[in-house]
Amino acid sequence: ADKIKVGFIYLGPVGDLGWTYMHEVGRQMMVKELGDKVETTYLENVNEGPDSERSIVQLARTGHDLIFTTSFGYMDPTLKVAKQFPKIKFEHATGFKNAPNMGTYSGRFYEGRYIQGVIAGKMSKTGTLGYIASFPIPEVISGINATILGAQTVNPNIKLKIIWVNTWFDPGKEADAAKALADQGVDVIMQHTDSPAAMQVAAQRGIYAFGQDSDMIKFGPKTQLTAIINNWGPYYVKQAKAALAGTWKAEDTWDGLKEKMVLMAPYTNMPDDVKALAEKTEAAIIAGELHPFKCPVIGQDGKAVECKGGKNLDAGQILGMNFYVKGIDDKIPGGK
Amino acid sequence: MTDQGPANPSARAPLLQAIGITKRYGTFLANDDVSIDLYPGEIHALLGENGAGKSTLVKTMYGLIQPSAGELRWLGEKIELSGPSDARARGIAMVFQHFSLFDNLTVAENVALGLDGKETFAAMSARLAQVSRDYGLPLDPRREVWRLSVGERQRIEIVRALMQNPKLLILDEPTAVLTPQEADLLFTVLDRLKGEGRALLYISHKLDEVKRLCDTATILRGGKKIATCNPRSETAASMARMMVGAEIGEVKATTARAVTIPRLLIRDLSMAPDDPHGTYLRNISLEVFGGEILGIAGVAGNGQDEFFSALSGERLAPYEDNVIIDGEAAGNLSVTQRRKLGAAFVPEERLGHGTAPRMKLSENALLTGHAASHMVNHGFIDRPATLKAVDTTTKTFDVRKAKRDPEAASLSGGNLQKFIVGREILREPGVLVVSQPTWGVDAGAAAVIRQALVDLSGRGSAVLVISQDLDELAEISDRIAVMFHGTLSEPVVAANATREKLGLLMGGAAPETATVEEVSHAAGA
Amino acid sequence: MQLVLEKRAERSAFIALASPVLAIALTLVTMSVFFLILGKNPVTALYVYFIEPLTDSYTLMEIAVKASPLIMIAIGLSLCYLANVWNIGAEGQFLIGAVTGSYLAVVTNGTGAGPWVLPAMLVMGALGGALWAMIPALCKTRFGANEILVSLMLVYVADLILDYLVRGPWRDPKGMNFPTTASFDPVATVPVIMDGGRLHAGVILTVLVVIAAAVMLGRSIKGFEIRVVGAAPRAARFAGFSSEKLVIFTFAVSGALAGLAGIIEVAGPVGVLQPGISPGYGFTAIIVAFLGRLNPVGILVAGLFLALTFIGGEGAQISMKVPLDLTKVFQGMLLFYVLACDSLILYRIRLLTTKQKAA
Amino acid sequence: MGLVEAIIISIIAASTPLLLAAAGELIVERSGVLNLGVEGMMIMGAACGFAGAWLTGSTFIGALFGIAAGMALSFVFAVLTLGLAVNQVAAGLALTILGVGLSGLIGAGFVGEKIVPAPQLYLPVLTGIPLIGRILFGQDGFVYVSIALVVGIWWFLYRTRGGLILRAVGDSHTSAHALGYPVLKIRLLAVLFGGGCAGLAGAFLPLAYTPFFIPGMTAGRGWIALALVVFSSWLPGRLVAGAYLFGAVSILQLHAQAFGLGIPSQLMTAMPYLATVIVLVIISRARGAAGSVAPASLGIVFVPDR
Ligand SMILES: Nc1ncnc2c1ncn2[C@@H]1O[C@H](COP(=O)(O)OP(=O)(O)OP(=O)(O)O)[C@@H](O)[C@H]1O
Ligand SMILES: Nc1ncnc2c1ncn2[C@@H]1O[C@H](COP(=O)(O)OP(=O)(O)OP(=O)(O)O)[C@@H](O)[C@H]1O
Ligand SMILES: [Mg+2]
Ligand SMILES: [Mg+2]
Repeated sequence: ADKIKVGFIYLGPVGDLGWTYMHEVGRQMMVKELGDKVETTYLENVNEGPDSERSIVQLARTGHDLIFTTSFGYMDPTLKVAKQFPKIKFEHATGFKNAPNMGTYSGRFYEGRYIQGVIAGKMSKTGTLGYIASFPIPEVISGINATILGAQTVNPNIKLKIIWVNTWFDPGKEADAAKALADQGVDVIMQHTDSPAAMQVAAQRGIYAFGQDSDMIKFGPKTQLTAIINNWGPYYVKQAKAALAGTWKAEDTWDGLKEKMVLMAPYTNMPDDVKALAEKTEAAIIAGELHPFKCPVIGQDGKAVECKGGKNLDAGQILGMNFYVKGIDDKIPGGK
Repeated sequence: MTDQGPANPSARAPLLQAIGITKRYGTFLANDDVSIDLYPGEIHALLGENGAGKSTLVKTMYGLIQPSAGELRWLGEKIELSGPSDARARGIAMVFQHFSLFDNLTVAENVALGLDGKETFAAMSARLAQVSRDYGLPLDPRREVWRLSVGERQRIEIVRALMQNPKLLILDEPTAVLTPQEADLLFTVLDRLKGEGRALLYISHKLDEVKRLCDTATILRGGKKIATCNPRSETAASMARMMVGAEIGEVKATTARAVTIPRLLIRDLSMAPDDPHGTYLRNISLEVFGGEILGIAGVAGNGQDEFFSALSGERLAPYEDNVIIDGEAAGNLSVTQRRKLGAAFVPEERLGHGTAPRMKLSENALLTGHAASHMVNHGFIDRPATLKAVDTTTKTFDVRKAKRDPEAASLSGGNLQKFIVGREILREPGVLVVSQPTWGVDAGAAAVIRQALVDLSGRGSAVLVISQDLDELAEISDRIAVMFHGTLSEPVVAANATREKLGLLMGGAAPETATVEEVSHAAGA
Repeated sequence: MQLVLEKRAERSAFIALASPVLAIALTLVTMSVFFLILGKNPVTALYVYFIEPLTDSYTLMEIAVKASPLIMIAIGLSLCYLANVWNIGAEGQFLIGAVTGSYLAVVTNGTGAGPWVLPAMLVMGALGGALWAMIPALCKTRFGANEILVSLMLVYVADLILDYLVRGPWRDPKGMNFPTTASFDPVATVPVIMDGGRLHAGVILTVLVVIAAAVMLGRSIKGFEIRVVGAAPRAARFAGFSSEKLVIFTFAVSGALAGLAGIIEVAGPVGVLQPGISPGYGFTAIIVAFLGRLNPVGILVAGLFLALTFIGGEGAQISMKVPLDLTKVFQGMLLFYVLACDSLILYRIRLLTTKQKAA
Repeated sequence: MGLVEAIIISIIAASTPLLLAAAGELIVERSGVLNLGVEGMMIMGAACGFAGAWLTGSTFIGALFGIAAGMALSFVFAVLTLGLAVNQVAAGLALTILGVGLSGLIGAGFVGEKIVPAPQLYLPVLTGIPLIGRILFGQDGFVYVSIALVVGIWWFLYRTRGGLILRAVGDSHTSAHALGYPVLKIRLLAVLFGGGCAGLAGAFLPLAYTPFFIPGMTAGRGWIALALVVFSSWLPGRLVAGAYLFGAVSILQLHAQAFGLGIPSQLMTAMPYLATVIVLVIISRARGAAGSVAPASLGIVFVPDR
């Protein structure tokens, strides 16, 4: 084909500054790179319940050749629609079900978390890090674990205070959580929620923070140490090109720093030795020399977790992670 | 009472003249070319049936509504009132038919709201104390209105009007809620105001009161002015004729009024009110016989409402034998069950209690008819049956309305009352409890209703009439008891019950000892 | 100049019919103005919003699927509102119904249970919704607590209960620990009744509910009771109707219908219990109830119409690239116009100039 | 800065938007009008407030924009409910939908932009006082405005004739009308005032709390404000207590988590809502004997006779 239509289903508004926003940035990159060859459409604020299936069908029925559904909750509907429209190509982000015409893609964000852990462990004077967590799903839990594992490499006694805010997005509440952490003596804040609110609180308090989803340096020029950037653009370009060339295949893509689906924002506001250490860690991960979940991974009970991946935990263990590692003095909400 | 005869109007200049006042609501003329002159030092009565346009006319004079045509002249000069405060600024004060008070505010705050706020609150409070002392209308300025009796509330309205030092005072049915003694007290005040050279405009349905008090009377019928006359040279009957436009029949006692067995029994009923402003009922016992009408007199707010709802079953009595209907212990039965026993009830409030105002008459027939008639089959409504009930009531009780099945609110007060009373009487109840059957109803309609009650009792039913209108009770009751502060006096045979005697009982005093002043004070407390 | 309302002696039957037409016309005009400002052709835009979805069977079915829960919830709410009971927590009742109904689907998952599961789920869903609605109802009747606020607060609580369950105890063991139950078995799924779309048996239930409500309100003594209690509470008490019992009754019915809608939605179009199963149905249904003037047939029409605007709004996002927020603005506006025009049923409007005012 | 002091400062900040919006709604409801559209007016205040501050670079002008936006939206509500006697519950809900949609449209262009947050007061000596210094003398303007607003409202309601008239209108619109008070005009002013307060409350979020704009950033605070008005039984003093209590519960639950108390986070998040329900029940019950304290005309449409 010399021209394709590409559709996107977004969970939030395009202006959420977080998850959806970064997919939107990726879409725009695709438009820029491929110009006339693609026509793109998005549906925003699509609820993960009953509406998503229809929205996907609507895109399928209006001549879209390639459809990206960008939230975990769209998994089953995407699968269902993919079966109905075997000629159309579907890509579902962060899920685990696939079909001949439905691939999945996600980022190995825990790699970035690990680096953040290393940096935080170095930068924290109080030895206590703060973590603003959204919902206790595996991705968030693996992020927490990667963080503390990274931090433990530079400070074995590092402590982590976790606050679950039960929202991806409520700037006020995120800010409140950041304040609570800061008030309790945390001097580096990391977050797995979407808004830059925590960054701004950290800036006011003169402590450090990491950006989430995108580079948030604008909101904390003296505060941001680095940020994990969800860099979907290259992937979107690649898949669209494949669709144009007729070479598209349903695959399960789980890319990290190496493939640049996860990017680290510039390392800022830290001494050179820390910066060097961070860069070294990043390079090691990219080179495959270092894996954040290298066996043995010790659970909270002090016993090593079964090592299904040989040297590391395997993909299933990471994608379905449901335990804290040793060093975290807390319980997973709702966990047993 | 003053001995001074009616002033000669032509000798002095009128204070306020209404000339050709017309007020149109849609296509309906509430006032139709009405003219009236009010003179200083004179009490002018405004008479007419319900809906004749009395309140409409005085609201126009108070600037509350704007006339569609016609003009007002103040001391001969044309004026346009932009609103009540404009009227107040000129010296016009008004006591409303339906209280214009604020229940959750204090007496002083209520009074302040009726003034124009040119003085400080403290100065106003001081003057309030002064005025109420001067005119013998005691009030506690710090109490909230909801704690007060109806009489006291009326007092606030009057004191508030007096504090404006008005040149013209308009009173819209001020005595409807007062005991005879309280009313006498008010008349003294009014005479004094007249003596001070103020003009008074006085609306009342009680013609003997008007004859006693007023110098001039203007009579409205259907929005039009019928006549201006001197009430002292008219009889109550002649004025009533002018108001209604026809002779009013005397209520005829039915011959077969054989008093039989007690059909409604109340035994030692004591009950707490369900709202904090209510009255406790204390040890009420009463027998109402088949074939008799028993009247319950008393000033509003002495427990009549609570008594009515205990009888109707809107509130359940503490014990099942507190209320016995035709031999069945009904104290714990619901309204519907009591209706099924053959009881019927007519509450005081026509709109919102006796009927749902925005519903059709047929639906309002169903309101009480669903219990014990054939309007409901297996939970479903029989529409034709409800319509038939409306038609029968309309015919039997001469209910006048624009179409077959209009909304209740569109009927005039008197016609709606005829409908409600008729709705219940046509069910031929063995026991009928009716509260204020002719409250604010014009003479013609009142006569129809009273006759129907007498006829019902003549057919052997027990009828309990709760009323504030002593004349009404005297006219139709066989026995009368008085309700005061939640207790009920021993019934006396109507023929032996003088106004004086009942009045004292209504004030809560033993008839031999109390003086009029003490009684009216007690009634307000 | 001043706007003055005059009460009509009787409600105007003509305006009752004309008002929705007028309201929709005004909305269309306003929308056109918006589109002109945005530089889009208003005719095309209105076509995309209101006509296009009606031209094909898939979108027609989707309109029914989308409207179905809205209508079912709104019917229940209309009973409340007619009785002057202000349940605005249908969203929470919807969620709890989904939760209690899903319980059976979760415990029978993969056990090969028989076809009794779905009917039992529907019953459990309705019961769950009704019980959840009992909280504000009892708080009101027992303590006099304002039901608007209690029912609203419970929406957040219901949301968190659902959240807790699907992230904890009910999480699909094979689901990589994602916050969702296992996909429901076929015996726990509302069947689709037409090929090529999602039109499911729940839609039939909704139609039955509409018919039942219309019969009840129009013909039965219970419906009369509801209307009297709402229109004239004292008269209702005098008629022997207990407003307290009616608070319980209307909350129970509306909670049950919301709960039923919830479990149908989960067992039907969604197929699993997970967070985010409701795109605000409970709140949108309030609007449907008012748009439909608290009348069952009106609600049916209003629900379908609102569903049309949702689906048309999606169409507009796809083919005209207008933002979703615009659809919300239109919905808010539509409701305003309908409410405003409806006030003409009871009132006549006159404009007074300053001069007339004085006269 | 000690932990207690820090927590108090966070609580004050978290409570301020609630207090601002609720104070306005208190006046609205005192006049007898129930405007459920607070959330919609707040989010409009947030969008327009941010737009104003971003365009002019001034927090103050931003706040004015927010106030104006809230008022504009409340004016629409007033036209419907006062001018056309429309059901207030329905109109309020519609207002919220409209506000959310409009704010999304208006705010779309400002997402990702950044402004300088509202400055905090700094008085050389006073702010430095240990413990109370920052709490009393180190807040941003919104906090002081919110306190002044409630004090002003108290003074207005109970010490001025205007306040007396407002209470009277809410108590009985028929009586107020009979005495010649322009009921609808007074209510219009009250509704506009409430709209302005809600707009200001909304503007507080992007101007002071989290200095950027995102659609939907009010995240349900308007509904909480409504609950607070009832919670306070329409008394300004209790409103302050209620707002701070609510702020305290939501902040303290975060601290409890950070201390690792191990309570389910869903339960923690549900706490403020459950607390509101419980308090509502308690006050309604206590009030039972003394009669309702709600303005007697609340939510009832009024159409004056002329
Ligand atoms: N706002 C209104 N709209 C329509 N009709 C009205 C309005 N106000 C009064 N009316 C009608 O005008 C007529 C005159 O009413 P008004 O209150 O003046 O009577 P009234 O003589 O004071 O009667 P009552 O003795 O019952 O107090 C009545 O038929 C009434 O229904
Ligand atoms: N000028 C005024 N006009 C009308 N009402 C007023 C005026 N000033 C105050 N009020 C109202 O009167 C009430 C009491 O006011 P204020 O506190 O001044 O009275 P007070 O007699 O001095 O009482 P206290 O002794 O308790 O202070 C309040 O409800 C207030 O709203
Ligand atoms: Mg009158
Ligand atoms: Mg004082």
